[in-house]
Parts: sequence; structure tokens; C-alpha cells
Amino acid sequence: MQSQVLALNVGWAEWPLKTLGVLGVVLLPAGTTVYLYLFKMVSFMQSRLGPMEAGPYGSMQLLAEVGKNLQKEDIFPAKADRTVFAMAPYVVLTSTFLLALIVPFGPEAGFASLDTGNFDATTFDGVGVFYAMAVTSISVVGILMAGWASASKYSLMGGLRAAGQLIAYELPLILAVVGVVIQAGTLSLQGIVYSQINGEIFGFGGLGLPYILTQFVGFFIFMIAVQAELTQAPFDMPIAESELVSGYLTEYSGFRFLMFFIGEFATAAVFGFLGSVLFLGGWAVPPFVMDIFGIDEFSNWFNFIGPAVMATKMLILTFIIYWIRFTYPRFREDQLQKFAWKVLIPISLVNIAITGVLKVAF
Amino acid sequence: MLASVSLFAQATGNSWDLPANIAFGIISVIAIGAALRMVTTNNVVHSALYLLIVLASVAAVYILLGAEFAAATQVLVYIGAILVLLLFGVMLTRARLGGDEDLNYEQRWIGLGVSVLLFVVMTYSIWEQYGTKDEARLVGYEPQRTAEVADSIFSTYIVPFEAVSVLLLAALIGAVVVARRD
Amino acid sequence: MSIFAAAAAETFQPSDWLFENVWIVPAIMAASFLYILFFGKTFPGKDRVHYVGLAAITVALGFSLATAFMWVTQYEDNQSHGSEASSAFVGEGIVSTVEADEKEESSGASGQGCLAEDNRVGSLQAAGEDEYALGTGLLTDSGELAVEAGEDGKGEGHIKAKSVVRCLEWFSTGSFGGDTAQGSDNLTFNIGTIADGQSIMMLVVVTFISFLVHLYSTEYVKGDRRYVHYYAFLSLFTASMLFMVLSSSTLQLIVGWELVGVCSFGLIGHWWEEKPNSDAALKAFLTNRVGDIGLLVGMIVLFFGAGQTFDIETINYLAVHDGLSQTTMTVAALCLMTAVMSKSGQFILHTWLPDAMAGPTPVSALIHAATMVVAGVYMIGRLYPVFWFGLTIPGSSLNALAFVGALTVVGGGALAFVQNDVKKVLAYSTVSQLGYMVLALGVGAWTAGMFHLFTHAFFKACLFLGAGALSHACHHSFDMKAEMGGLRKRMPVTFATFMVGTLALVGVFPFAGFWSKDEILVGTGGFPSTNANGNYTLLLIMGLIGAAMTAGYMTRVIWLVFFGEYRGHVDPHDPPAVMKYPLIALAGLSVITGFLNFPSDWFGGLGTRYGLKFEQWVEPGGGSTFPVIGHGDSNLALAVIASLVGIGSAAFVWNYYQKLYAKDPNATEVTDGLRSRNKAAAGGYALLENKYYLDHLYEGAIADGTKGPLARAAYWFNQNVLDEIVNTAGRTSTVLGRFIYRFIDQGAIDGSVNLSGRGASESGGLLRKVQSGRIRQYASLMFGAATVLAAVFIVAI
Amino acid sequence: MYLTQYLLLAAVLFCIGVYGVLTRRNGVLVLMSIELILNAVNINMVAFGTYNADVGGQVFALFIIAVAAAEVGVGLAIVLLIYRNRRSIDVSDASLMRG
Repeated sequence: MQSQVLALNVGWAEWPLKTLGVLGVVLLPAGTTVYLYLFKMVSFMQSRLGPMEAGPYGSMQLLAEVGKNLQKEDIFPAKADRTVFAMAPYVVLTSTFLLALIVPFGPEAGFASLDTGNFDATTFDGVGVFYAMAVTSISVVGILMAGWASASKYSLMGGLRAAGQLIAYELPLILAVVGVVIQAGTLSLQGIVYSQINGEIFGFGGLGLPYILTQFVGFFIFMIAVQAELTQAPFDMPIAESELVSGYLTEYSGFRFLMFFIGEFATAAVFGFLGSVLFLGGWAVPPFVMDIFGIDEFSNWFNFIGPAVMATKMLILTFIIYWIRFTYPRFREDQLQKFAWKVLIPISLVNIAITGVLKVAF
Repeated sequence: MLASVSLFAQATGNSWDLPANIAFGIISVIAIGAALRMVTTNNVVHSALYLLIVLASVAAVYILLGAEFAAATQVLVYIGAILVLLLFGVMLTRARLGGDEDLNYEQRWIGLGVSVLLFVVMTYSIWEQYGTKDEARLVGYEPQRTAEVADSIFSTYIVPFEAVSVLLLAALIGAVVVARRD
Repeated sequence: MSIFAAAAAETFQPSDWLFENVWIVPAIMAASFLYILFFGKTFPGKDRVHYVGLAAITVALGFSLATAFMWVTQYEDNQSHGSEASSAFVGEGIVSTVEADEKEESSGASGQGCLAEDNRVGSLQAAGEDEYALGTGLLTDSGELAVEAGEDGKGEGHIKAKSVVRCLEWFSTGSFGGDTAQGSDNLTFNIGTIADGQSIMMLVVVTFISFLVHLYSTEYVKGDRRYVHYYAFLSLFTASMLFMVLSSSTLQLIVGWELVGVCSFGLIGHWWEEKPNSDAALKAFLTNRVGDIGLLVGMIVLFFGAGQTFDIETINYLAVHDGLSQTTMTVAALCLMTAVMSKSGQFILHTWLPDAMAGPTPVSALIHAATMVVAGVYMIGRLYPVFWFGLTIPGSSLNALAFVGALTVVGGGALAFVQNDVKKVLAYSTVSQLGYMVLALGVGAWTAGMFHLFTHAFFKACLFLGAGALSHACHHSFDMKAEMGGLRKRMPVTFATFMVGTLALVGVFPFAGFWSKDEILVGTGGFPSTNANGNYTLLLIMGLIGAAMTAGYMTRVIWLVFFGEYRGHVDPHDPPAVMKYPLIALAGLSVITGFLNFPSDWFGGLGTRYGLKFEQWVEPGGGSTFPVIGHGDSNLALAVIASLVGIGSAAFVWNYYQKLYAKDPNATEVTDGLRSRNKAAAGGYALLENKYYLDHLYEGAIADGTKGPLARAAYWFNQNVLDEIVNTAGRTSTVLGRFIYRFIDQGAIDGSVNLSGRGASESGGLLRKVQSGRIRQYASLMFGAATVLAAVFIVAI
Repeated sequence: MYLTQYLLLAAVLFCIGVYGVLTRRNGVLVLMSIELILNAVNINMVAFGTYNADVGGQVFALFIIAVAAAEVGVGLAIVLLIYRNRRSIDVSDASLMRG
């Protein structure tokens, strides 16, 4: 019974702490990635001077940007549907927060566990991954709301395009993860981490078995789908500046624009967390490292090291996301849809079939 | 809100009833209010958004009932797919901003009468059958495990499952055939 | 160490990842097939699609070689470790040996979960006694074979490897009622693999020949109109052949069997635009259908006979341990024999095989010489106990299988003399050699049969690919009388490899065929002091006649193709490298593979140390799922006689053509020879030329013979019986109808119909007002009515 | 916790859904109301499943969700078709089947 309702098994005193924790998990990586990648890395990559004025080496630039956006006037377009217009960014952020809620950062470090059944680290059951995929899809509604309520045809077109794209890439995202779920034999995120720790590569257990090795097809599809879910280039058709003048974001400014902006980067970070749990072994370090230090995967140490490990892996994955974003030109709308339906989905289905056969065979 | 529920949970010695009842009360008030607004509002998109609230509340009810997989499916399919599809439909047909006065049928008393009658009959029969009888109590129930759900779908309910998959395919083809432009 | 040790041979369970996962090999080929099928046409430049097939077969070949290597290594390791153990067993005598065997058995069974454990262990006590009886060196009543292993010293001290079986549940059914081998009510069908010497040997043969054929085909079918199709079928064929070879249940075997049949059909009819080709494909398919019915019936008989199981090991186990009644086995074996006769071209169902040469030559080499046609032989080997006990002629120690084989040896060989098409000569030669294999299995020389299968695959593939090279050079013709001759100097490499293949086929020392054929002849036991199982003097003589025939027709081919004057009108050359190297590789193997199983008493110490390796590696271990099989002693005198017979026959034919050449350099046959002078000879020639009139028999006598009378009978039945019934019925109903129309229809029925029609029309007019067409109104009515109905129920109940 | 309260919640939602179906003119809104009805049914399914400690209820709720997805797909296709032909999705206008 305790495990049943995700929110109720938390002592009441933990609530403020956990709330702050979720805020931190969503906002800190968002800020980090914005600063590291959007300000600094892209400047290096594109050989141009990035922000250098605010603070030493431009380190205060982030605060300056936030401050600038907070100061701006909160504009509602004249014909806009004010309630919906105001609600839209919150809906998008809700999706991100709900997603961040279930990421495990250590054996017991996490905000909410959706696991049911036995908790003895051998049989995990629950709806973790499925929940993650489900809450991802909430953001579509927020985007449609933003597009519609702005009372602008650019926004509407951008919103519809974004929704179409998000729905189209939701499928490969889910299907890519199914391979991992089949291999781990559980939907629980914690269970997936443990099964990667306990995995063996041809009898060699020193590395565990990060599923990126066996599910590399799934990993590629996952990363591509994430790229599209985040509407990052080359999948940034919905906010195409040159033709849709920023799509569904056209009419947003100031604080609400900031919320969308944070939502985008925070979602990237949370997907980075999710990707590292699913494919890179989560909060764990390779078992041979554990052996060196004489600890095992149930050790309390991991409640402290885990978040750092996760952050490292997340930064690697988000690096890839932004690297691709700043490298490739934009897809055309029909190419984008074709790519999802005719390439990614068939490949991921084949991947699932092969994974299933191999799971039964080995 | 949930914090207060949790507080009650501890105050009552982890007894399930009180916090769950409070949670249920809050959820049902939200659900019923949103549902009422959904059928009365004059704005199609607002109506769809109220539906979103109802659907989310229903998902919460599922969690309260220990059906977590159904809850996740509710969110994924209803909110992620069906509602988005409905919004698409609204926007492709008549996404008018602001109110729309002729959304309702003039003679709404017929509908009102039928539904009130229906409500009275259903409430009466439910209350008559279950009421606050002891055998209607939900005590100490376990959350239903996802693995069990999967097992029973692929063994006991395999035939309905296959039928549903065929139905989905048929609906897919049917929708394409009906809506294509040629 | 003697009788006892050999009778209840110790076994060990090889353990390796490769044996557990041999399914990967067919899976690779199946993946390649699917890839070529779906993406072949859109492959970047579809004339390069062979890269896919080649890559797949290379990986598969690597896997099979690794598997074979691992098998051999484990075996050899166990010999060095296990020799002390085996001597320990001898000291304790038979009882301990059997017990050890039993332990092995039960642990093996529980480890794999394929065999019903209780079933197996329960009957082991009896089994032990059986083997004891066997050990006394007598023939038991059930016709089991006693072997005197002590004297030849071949099986001594060798610990056989147990097969590695791996099963997964394929599907299970509800109860059929009654007890099943699985012990429960539900029938479970397994899909799995058997890795043992036999299947691994086939794995290597199939992948190796297939690899060479893939390579060879890149040149041979280059620019073909169905290049993609061709490679897709090659992959599918390899996959399904391997699937069949590795199958652990008879159901799976049937699937593989039919799949190779389909591939054969598709490849024979590869150029289906030409009528003879599609006819040949149809003929092959239909002839095989005849056998397939036998296969199905046989397998079903075995399924029920063995207590509702398809598991091959279980069936074999039961067959060895009296678990199957003699009748069951006889019926099953006879039915399965039909399948073997059709697939492996045994006399009288061999007729499709020569016609199958309509397919592309590399395919003939792969399918119709080296692999698919031996599927039947392989099945006999796989279900050997069933065939062995089932086909034993009651009251004698003779086996019917052997006679079928011997008949095929001679019958097929004779036909090869009258063919002008070099591929058809080879096809009949294949028939004849398949006869040898079946003969060997029939006389109880299992190893000799399998060994001949093994060597034959290499040299026959060599010959076929050589024939392909000839045709490639000679304007796509196989007619050795019209288009060839004197090619020795023009195509030296082809000549050399073809010659090696021929020598191996004829059985000249030290080529491969010599060793395997010699073993078969020894195995018949007809020659004095060979110590073999049976005493088939007649069959030995037929085998020797077959050897002579082989030498004769192959000499004829060699002379007509490579000697004399060139009679064609193009300028033939040796083929390009991708075709040449497979030939050379196969020729090389045709020389050396024979040494895998040279007798242990030859070449002094070399023989005892390195001889009979094939036997040790391939032969199944233990008496639990396999009848105790015997090995005849090699006999130098028999080898010399067989060689002399061959050489004599070759010399005779050579002399004939040499004389002919002296008379007229361009002649290919005498016009005024024996045939024109002697009526009997002419008759014999006509008989051969018309292939014993078998095709006429099938078409004229059986097909037409049943067609005509059947049609006439049906016509008569139709005219006199059916029509009469129909007519009478018609007349009666006319009379009846008139009556009914007048009195019942017009009066009663029409009246009521009109009345109800008026009623409906008027009530419809009333109800019409409700039909407003408004969905909302309908919905309101529906919900309202439902509510009212519910309220009524609540109140009423 | 009583089973009754879930059933009553479901009954309320069901009746609201029926009211929506009966009073809305917009085709899409009618579809939404039908979704509401289906959700009410699903609550019943899951509640009875939990009540009887049987996953069957939840499984059938899943089936109903799948069927609802199919229904919305086809329903919206029909609505779009009507809109394309008549430039209106008022279900009151679609009364060609008048007797």
C-alpha cells in the first residue's frame, strides 16, 4: 500500500526539500547547458566571439539574460485568449517536471519511485519508463495551446507543425526504449539500472552491460527522436525563424518566453538523464571501479556519487544534442515526417523484433 | 495538497482511508467541475482543455485505485494522442477565438432531462446495491502489478487483444480512406 | 576392454557456447535472404547484390568452421583426459558402465529439458539389460545389431561425444487426451537445435560448398535477368538446409525439408521462360510431393507411436529401447522411405533429378549434387534407429534399405552411359552415388554412408562446377558430343580439376572416393574376413558393378570432353579467377578428405594414430539414442579388387574410344557397332535411352491410365446416376410446384403478405414522424429509453 | 474507501457526458463528450477490477482506451469530411436521413 500512490509514500517533512530538489534538477542543468553549450561551446564551434562582458569570461551572462527577460513587459496580443495564452508555458513545464520526478539518481536518491512489487533489487516492477513516455506527451498540448491562443497565423502554423512533429517522433522514442525494456525485462528505471550493472559482456562483468552496447540502434533512434522532441535543429521546423518567425513562440515575450526557453533546455537535460539511465548505466559506475573501491551497487555511497555520475553522463548526452543542433541544417517539413514514419519507425520495429528473438534465444 | 494528504496519512497512523478519501474528494470535485464546464463553455478549445483536466483527474483516480499502468496509458493515449487529435480537429475546422454562441442546441432541456433522469436511476441503483455496506469497502488492496497486467493480456485476454489490434488497423485504414482528399 | 565397453560406450557432454547457439548460422543466412528479398532491388547497383550473400555466407562459414573446430578439439581433449577413466570402467565391468551411462543420460536429459526425464530414466533399467544381451555378441530377437568391437580395436577406449541439444518452446496446445511424452496433458512443441558430429559435419559441408557456389556464381550468372532472385534463393536455400540439418524435432525437419524443396523448385525453374525448365521444376516439385506425403504420414505415425512427441532424440531413444513397436517403426520407416526416395533420388523416384539439371549449374552443384539431395540420406542418419529396426526384413538379418540402395547404384549408373549432356551424366552419377550412401546405411555401415556423403559433396561439387566452367566456355552448351572434345589443352585448369574429381568419384587410390567407397563395400560384409555386420554378398557384387560402371561412364565423359578433336565453334578458355579458385579448392579437398577416415591398420603407426578420425568425430555416442553400429575391417584384397574392376572398366571404354578416334577423329559413337548387330544390345540401349520407360510409366500408365478410366467412370456416373436423380427430382418438383402455386401460394401466402405489407406501410407512415434525421433526437430517445428500461428493471427486481 | 464513491463519480461523469452529447452542436464537442462517457465507464472497470482483486478490469480499461483511440480517429475523419463538404460541423445540419 505504501508504494501505491507515488506521492503519498513520502514523509511530509521531505516535501519542501523534494520540491526544491525537483526545481534544482530542472533548473540547474538547464542553466548549465545554456551557459556551457549555448553560450560557450557554440562560440568555439562557430569561431565567433561569445558573451564576454558580464562577469569574468562572461560567466554572469546567464543571470543577465534571466534578468533581462524578467524585466520585460508581459505582453498579451490584443486578440489572444488570455487564459490559455498564460497557461501554455506552465503546461509545457509541467511535462518537464513530471519527467524529472522519476529519474533515479542513486539506489535511494530520487523524488518519486513508481516501482511496485519487490524492492530487493532483483525483481522490479512498475511503470517507470512508460510513465516517462506518457508525461513527455503532455508538452504537445501546451504547444498547441500556445499556438492557438496567440491569435496569429504564424503561431498557429508553428503550433500545428510542432504538434505533428512531436506526435510523429513520440513513436520512435517509445519504440526505441522498448528494446531496452525487453532486454532489462522491467519497466522500472531503477530495475534497468540494476540490470545494466549486473549484465555481462560474454561473461565479462567488469563493465556491466550498458545497453548502448547491445541497443545501439535503439540509442541512435532515441537520440534522434529526442532531438526532434526538443525541436532542436535539424528538426526545428516548427520554430523556423526564416519562415514562421519563431512559430508558436512568436507572440511570447518576457517572463513567459523565458519559461518556454527554460522548458526547452530543462527538457533536454532531463532527456539526457533519461538517456543515461536507459543506455549508459544510470547512476552506477562500471562494476570494476566498484570493486577497486570495495563497494557494491547497494552502497549508500551511490546516493552521493550517483547524482554526480548522472550529471556527467547527462552533460555528455546533451553535448551530443547541441553538437548536432549547431552542425546540421534544417529538414524540410515533408522530409521530417517521412524520416519519422518511413525510416525511424520501421528500423525501431525491426530492432524490437530482433531484440525479442535474441532475448528468447540467449 | 498532496502534502496535506501525506500529513493526514501520518496523523492517522498510515491508515489508508482518510488521505485517500481526501485525495478522492479533491480529485472528484476537480473532475466534476471541469466536466461541467466542458459541456457548458462556449469556447471549443476551452472545452478541450477542460477535457484535459477531466482526463488527468481520471488518471489520478486510477492511481488511487492502484491501476498505475492504466493511469500511464490514460496519460499517454488520452492526453498525448486523443486530446491532441481533438485539438487538431478543432483547429482544422473552426478554431475561432473567443466565444461561440451557437455551440449549444436551443432545446437543451431535453438533454438535461434525460441526463438527470439517468443520473437519478444510476445513483439510486448504485446506492441500493452498494451504499455504505461493508462488502463495498475497499480495504487493503494491493496495487496491480504491471507484470500481471501484461501476463493476463497475453494469456487470458489474448483474443480480445488481437481483436483490438485488428480494430486499430481497420480504424487506421478507415480514417485514411474517409479523410483523404481525392 | 572389449565388447562391453563398445556396447555401452561412454559419452561426454561437450560444452561450448558455439554448440548451444548453432542456430546463428541459419539465422545469418535467413537474414541475408530477407535483406536481399526486401532491399535487393534497391541495393546500390543491384548487380552487386552478391556482396550481401557472400558476406553472410562467409560469416556463416566462419561460424561453422569454428563450431567444427571446437567439436574436434573437445573430442580430442576428452580422449587424452578420459583414457584412464575408461580403463577404470573396464575393471568394474558392465554394471558400473551402464550406471555411468545412466548418470550421463539423466543429467543430459535434465540439462536440456527436451526429453521426458521420467520416461527416459524409467526405461533405462531395461535398456541396460538390453545392452548386456547385446554385449554377448549375438543378434537379439528384435534384430538389434551385435558388434564385436574387441577384435578390430577401432572403437576401443574412445569416449563419444553426446549431442548438444537446445530447445525452446515453440507452441503448446491444449490437451489431446491420453498420456504424452511430455508427461502432462498439454502438448508442447519445441523448436531447437541438435549439435552433434553429424549435424556439424553437414554444417561445414553445406556452408563450405555454398560459399564456393556463391563465389562461383558471381561470374557464372553475372548479368542474369534475375540476379537478385538468384541470390535471394541461394541464401534461403542455405538457411533452410541448415535449419533442417540442425532441427531437433521432426516437425522442424519437415519445415526445413519443404523449404529446401521450394528453393529447389525456384532454382530449377530459374529460367522459367523456357518451357522445359519450368516443366523440369514442376516435375521435381510433383515428384517430391509424392515423397512428402510419405514424410508427413511417417512423421505422424512416429508422433503418435512415440507418445505424441516430435522430438528426434526421444524417438530415437524409444526406437532403440523397444519403446516403439516393430509395426510402428516399419510403417513409419516405409513412409519415410518414400520421402527419402524422392528427395535423395533413389530408384524409382529418381527421375526428377536429371531433369533438375535445367537450373543454373552452380545451383546443380549446391543443391542437386552436394547438399539438398543428401537430405534424405541425412534423415536416415538422423532417425537411424527407426529405419534400421523398421526396415529389417522379418526373420532375417537383412535390411530392405540396402536393396533400394544397391538397385539405385546399378540402375543410376547404367543410365549415365547413354547421356550426351555432361550434366546429366553427372546427375545420374549422383543418383548412383546416393545409392551407395543408402546402401551403406542399409547394411549398417552408418559411418561409411556419412563419410561417402561427406567426400561425395566435395568431388561432385567439383565435377559440377567443372561442367559449369565447360559450359561457360562452350557457348552455354552441355552437349559433349556436339560442342566439346579436345578441351584438354584449351582448358588445362578445368581439365586438371575435372580429372581429380573424376578420379575421386571413380575411387582411385588415394583420392577421396577410394576410401569412402571402399568402406561401403567392406560394410556389406560380403567379402570374406571383413567382419562387418551383414552378409550381403549380392550387394557387394552390385556395388562392384556400380564401381565398374562409374569408371566406365566417367572415362566416356573424360574422353568425349577432353580428348579427341574439338567439335564446337567457339574458342573455349579456362574460366576467370572467381570460377577457377573454387574448382581448385574443391579438387584439393577431393584429394585429401579421404584421409580423414583411412583405416587404422594401414600405413602402420600412422593409421593407429590418425586413422578413422571421421568415425570418431562424427559417429553418435552411446547406445541410448542410437543402435550399436558396426565397422567392418578394412581389407586390402577388396580394395585391390575394387580398384582393378574400375581400372578394367575404364581401360575398356578408353580402348573403345581410342579405336573410334583412330577410325574417324570426329566420331563420337560407332554407327555400325554392337547395337546394329545384336538385338538384345539394341533393346538394352533403347531401355536405357528411355530411362527404363519410367517417365512413360508415370505419364502414360499412371497419369493417363488413371485419368482415362477415372474420367469415363465419372462421366458414366454423372450421366446415369446423378442426372437421373436430378431429373427425377426436377420432374417431381415441377408437379409439386404447380400444385403449391395454385392453392397455397396464391391464396394463403400472398394474402398474408399483402396484409402485412399494408400494415407495415401504414405503421411506417405513423412512425415516420419520429424519423427526423436529427442525431440528437435519436440519441435522446436512445438514452431516454434505456433509462426508462433501467428504471423498470430496478423497480421490478 | 467504498466502491460506491467511485461508481458515483463515474455516474456523474457519465451523465455529464450524456448531457454533452445531447446538447452540443459541434461535432468535435460531441466526440469529446463521448470520450467523457468512455472515461466514466473506465473508472467503473478499474474500480471493479480493484474491488475484485483482478487485473481483468484494468485490462479492459486498456482495451477501451485503445478502442477510444480508434473511435476518435475515425470520428474525426468523418467530422473533417463533413466540414469539407458542408463547411460546417454542426451535427444538427446533418439530417439527410430524415424519414
